[in-house]
Formats: sequence, structure tokens, C-alpha cells
Amino acid sequence: MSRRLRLWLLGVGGAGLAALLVAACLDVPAFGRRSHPYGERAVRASLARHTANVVSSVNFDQRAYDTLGEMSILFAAVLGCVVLLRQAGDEHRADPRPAEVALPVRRYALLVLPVALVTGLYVIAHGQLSPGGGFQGGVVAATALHLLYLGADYRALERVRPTGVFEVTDSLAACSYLVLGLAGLLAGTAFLANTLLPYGTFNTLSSGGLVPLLNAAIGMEVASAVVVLLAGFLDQAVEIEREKGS
Amino acid sequence: MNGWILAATVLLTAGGGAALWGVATGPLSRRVVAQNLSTTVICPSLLLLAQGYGRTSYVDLALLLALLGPVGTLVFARLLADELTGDRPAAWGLTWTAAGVGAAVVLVLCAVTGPSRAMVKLLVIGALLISGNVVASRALSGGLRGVRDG
Amino acid sequence: MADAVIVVALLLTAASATAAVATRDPARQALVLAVLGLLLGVVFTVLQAPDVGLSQLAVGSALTPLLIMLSVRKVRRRGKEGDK
Amino acid sequence: MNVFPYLVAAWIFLTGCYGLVTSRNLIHAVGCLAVCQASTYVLLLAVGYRDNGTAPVFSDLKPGTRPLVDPVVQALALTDVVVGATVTALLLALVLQIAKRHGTVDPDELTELRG
Amino acid sequence: MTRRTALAAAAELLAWWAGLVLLWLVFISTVDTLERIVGASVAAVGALLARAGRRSVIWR
Repeated sequence: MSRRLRLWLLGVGGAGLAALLVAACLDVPAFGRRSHPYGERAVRASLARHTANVVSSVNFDQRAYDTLGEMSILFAAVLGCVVLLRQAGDEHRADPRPAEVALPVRRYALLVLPVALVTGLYVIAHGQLSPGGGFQGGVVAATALHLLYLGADYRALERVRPTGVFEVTDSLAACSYLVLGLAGLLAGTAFLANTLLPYGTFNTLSSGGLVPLLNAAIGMEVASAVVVLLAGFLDQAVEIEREKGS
Repeated sequence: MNGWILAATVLLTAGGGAALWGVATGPLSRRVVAQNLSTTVICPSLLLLAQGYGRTSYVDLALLLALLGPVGTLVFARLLADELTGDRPAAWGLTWTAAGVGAAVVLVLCAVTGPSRAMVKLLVIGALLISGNVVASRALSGGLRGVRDG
Repeated sequence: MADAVIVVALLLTAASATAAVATRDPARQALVLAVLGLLLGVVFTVLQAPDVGLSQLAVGSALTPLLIMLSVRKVRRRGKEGDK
Repeated sequence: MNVFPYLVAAWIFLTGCYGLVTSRNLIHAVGCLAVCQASTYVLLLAVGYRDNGTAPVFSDLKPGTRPLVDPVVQALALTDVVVGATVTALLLALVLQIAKRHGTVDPDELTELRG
Repeated sequence: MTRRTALAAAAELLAWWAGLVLLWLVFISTVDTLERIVGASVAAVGALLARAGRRSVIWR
């Protein structure tokens, strides 16, 4: 297909799609309207189960099955990345050269590394109370680790990041989500039903029944998934080179 | 609409607009400085919004940005080190101005909050924001000189 | 008037999305995408979705730029090796 | 104001599509796809917004004191932001694989190679 | 590992742990026993990582 023809197709298709989208926008319930029937029911259900953060309650209680699907997409994406980014036969690993980083930058990285980790774990642990949860906190905790690469060099990061351990943690966290779901089944209720544990006192760390546990499982899963993912990309970008003359 | 949200809107319009213009046009050295500036502008406006909506839990957003924004700038300083060797992006005047705005916002919010744990949290955010911003500027202006492939 | 902050945030986001598409060099695009991520974080905050805002800030400020820049570096190194 | 956020979402989606089709670099195309993803989040949250509402998070709010926005769409968007990032990573990994196999990341050159 | 280095390591870990526990107490809104336990363990993880990170940079 020539470039010209493609642009023509894009123009026609884009114009049609734009017209349809605008027509749809004019018919959608107005922005800022008062009635949100699903939202009101979700809030009521969440309050009945003593979960202060309704979004977490929707994610890990009312629609926990949906989150299981999201988690499997995440797991599959990471698996695909690991397979695609593995070291091929015609490649070898070059030792990454040490980097000279200015002292203030290195000090900043070393200081912020534990602070960012604690913040990430705080966001995970308080997912059922304040904004946050496993998805957000996991990304923060995993990003924290990579300050070692940014503030020092790749060898420093490799010393504190055994990739194998994180791969195992990733799978274990995915399994623990399933096991927590199956526990409900064994107890005689439904899969992922939040009826197993006491709901606790509203607005404390132990409230919400199953929600904090699922939250923690997702946090572990996301954190190790991001570490494994970035490990693949860093290996490719920094270490792995093509064999000379192949 | 109260004063806090109005202040956030003004800060966002001026600073966010400037950062966006800087990051979308011009030489690479200007773009990375503008990217660094965007963190320093948006983090105080998030704090102002949290105050304006009367929700202390929104402060977590600013905390996260104060931690991760400079990390993002370090990513660019690190991986664009080769291309930035030609002209060092040193915009110290801009950096300190932005840091001053951040400090002013944090101090005003601290004064409104009064002595409590929430105030200490605001101070932590302010310290992280300003130190991160200054260190990221330092990294951009040649702090990662010897970095090639490590 | 009460919605001014929403309008400003949405306009900035639309402008940065346009800029991200119009910037053809991947490294420069990553810079614009980083700013787009932050502005999206603000949009989510003013639309009263702090959970989504946290998610977007965590992903958009450091993770996405790092992924794109590492890919850019790999492709460039690959090109350099090919020239040898 | 009734439809403005929806129109912004539509605009972001269409620009992203334009970038995808006209892109000359696969890494740039992945970035454009990220822009398209962003439009869905804006649309979802705009649907769930309520005037003068606040987030349904009760760690610092007494239930029933203020109108609330819709948490269901927020939950949908929240998981997708992180999962979308990993999918972006998967696409970038595919791009790296293409760069290795064919030595180019220009989609036009790739079609010529296959022929 | 001699006695002195062990002592120095313990001091470093303890300093980081104390600092991070304080940070945790600043972050949270309501303090109860479970919060303290979780905070202490999170701070312990952070302290271990802080030391591991510092050592990995200095060893060359």
C-alpha cells in the first residue's frame, strides 16, 4: 500500500470515526451529572464491609474476579517479555563499564532508595484505607530499586537484584491470589468471595476482610513483575551484544 | 472554587504551559530542563489541590511525584548523557526559582495546617521535591559525565 | 467557573498528547510522554480519582520513560554495531 | 461543559491513531499507542465524574457528608494504567526483536523486506 | 567480619531503621498496634536494602 493511499484511507476513516465519536459524545449522559446508580451501590457495599477506600473494595472484593484477569494479563505480558528479551545464541554478555556519577547524585540515589521503598510499601499497605493499593505501590517499590542503576551503575543494581528470586516471587504472588480465592470455595462460599475473614474496625489496617491480603498479593506481583521486566530491558540495553562477525 | 484551587489553576496554567512548550520545542538540552521543571510545577499544584478539596489523603499524590519525578529526570540525564555532552543544559536560575515556588507553597500549607504529623509530612514532601529537583539539575548539567554504557 | 481547573488540565493534556504524537524522534517523544503522564495525573486528581492519579504518576513519571529510553539505546547500539 | 471532556478524550484518541498510522519508527508508534490508551482513561473518569463530588475514599472523610464520584470506573482505569504499561513493555520487546531480525525499526522498510 | 565491622553494620542498620520508622509514623494518619508492627517490619526491609545498596556501590 502506498503512503498516499494510506493517508487517504486514514483521512476518510478518521473523519468518519470523528463524526461518530462526536455524535456519541452528544448522547452520553452529561458530564458531572448527579445520578451514578452503580457508584452508589458500590459505596454502600464497601461501607457494609468496612472498607474505607471504595475503589480498593471494587477492585479486590466486588470485582475481584476482574482483577484476576488483569493480573493474568500482567503475568502473561511479563512472561512474553522474558521470552522475547532472552539472550540469543549469537549474542554474548559484555561486562558493563563502571560509570562516574557525580557525588551528589549518588548520595541522593542512596538516600532516596530506602525512602522510596518504604513509600511504596506504605501505599500497598494502606490500599484499603487511603488512595493507593498494590498496583501503584508495587510500581513505586520496583522503581525505587532502579535508583541504583541511575545513581551508580548496572553492576551495583545486579548485586542487590537476583532476577531468579523475583521471577519466583512473581509466580508465587500470582498463585497466592488464586489460593486466596480458592479458600473461599473450600469454606463453602464462592470463589474470591469476601466472607472468610472478619471485616474488622472501619478505617484500620486490618479492616476489609480479604481486601488487604489480595492487595498485598497484587503488590508483590506487580513489584516483582516490573523488576523482571526492567531486568530484561536493562540486560538488552547495557550488557547483551551481538557476537563480532556474525 | 476557592482560593487554593484558583492558585493551583494559575500555577498549572503558567508553569504547566511553559513546561509543555519547552518540552515540545527547541534543542534537546532545553527539553530535558523543561521536563525537570514540570515536576517542580505540578507537585506544588497537587498540594494546593489537596488543600483546596479539603482532602488530606490527596497529599499522597504529591509525595509520590516528589519521589519519582526526579527519578524520571535522572533516567533522561543518564540515557541521553551522550547527546547532552555538547551543550550542557544549565538553567540554575530557573531551577532555584521553581524550588522557591515549591518551598513557598509548602511553607504556606504548613502554616495553615499547624503543628502536627500532617505538617511534618508536608515538610518531607517539600524537602524531597527541592533536593530531587536540584540533584536532577546537577545531573543534567554534567553530573553523569563519564557515563557511556554502564 | 468552578470547572476552570478541569478545563485547564484537560486542555494541557490534549496539547501534550498532540505534541507527543507530533514529536517524531523517540527519545524526544519520551520526554513529552513523561510530561503527558504528569498532566494526566493532574487530570485524574481534578476528576476526583486519586487512586488512578497515583497509578498514572507511578507509571508515567519513571517507568514508561525508562522502558522507552532503554529500547532507544538498544536500537541505536544495534545500529552502531551494524556499521562496524 | 456538558460534553467538553468527552470531546477531549475523542481528540486524544484520534491524534494517537494519526500518529500510529503515519509513524516511521516503531518505538514512536508504541508511544502513540500509549497516547491512545490515555484517552480511554480520560473518557472513563469523565463518565464517572459528578459536580462538586469528591473521591469515595473515607480515610479522611465521614461517609455521607459530601457527594461522591463513581468508584467503579476508577477501579477499571486504575488496573488498566499499570497493566497497560506492561503491555507497552511487551510491544517494545517485540520492537527490539524486530530490530534484531531485520536491522530496522521503520515499518515501511519492513513491508519491503517481506515482499 | 571482625567485631568492629559487625558493630558498625549494626549501627548503620539501626540508624536507618529508626529513621524509616519515623518516616512511616509521619505518613500514616491513625496510629495503632498493627500499624506499628507493620511499620517496624517495613522499616527493617528498608534498612536492609539501604545497607545492601550502599555496599553494592562501594564494592568495586
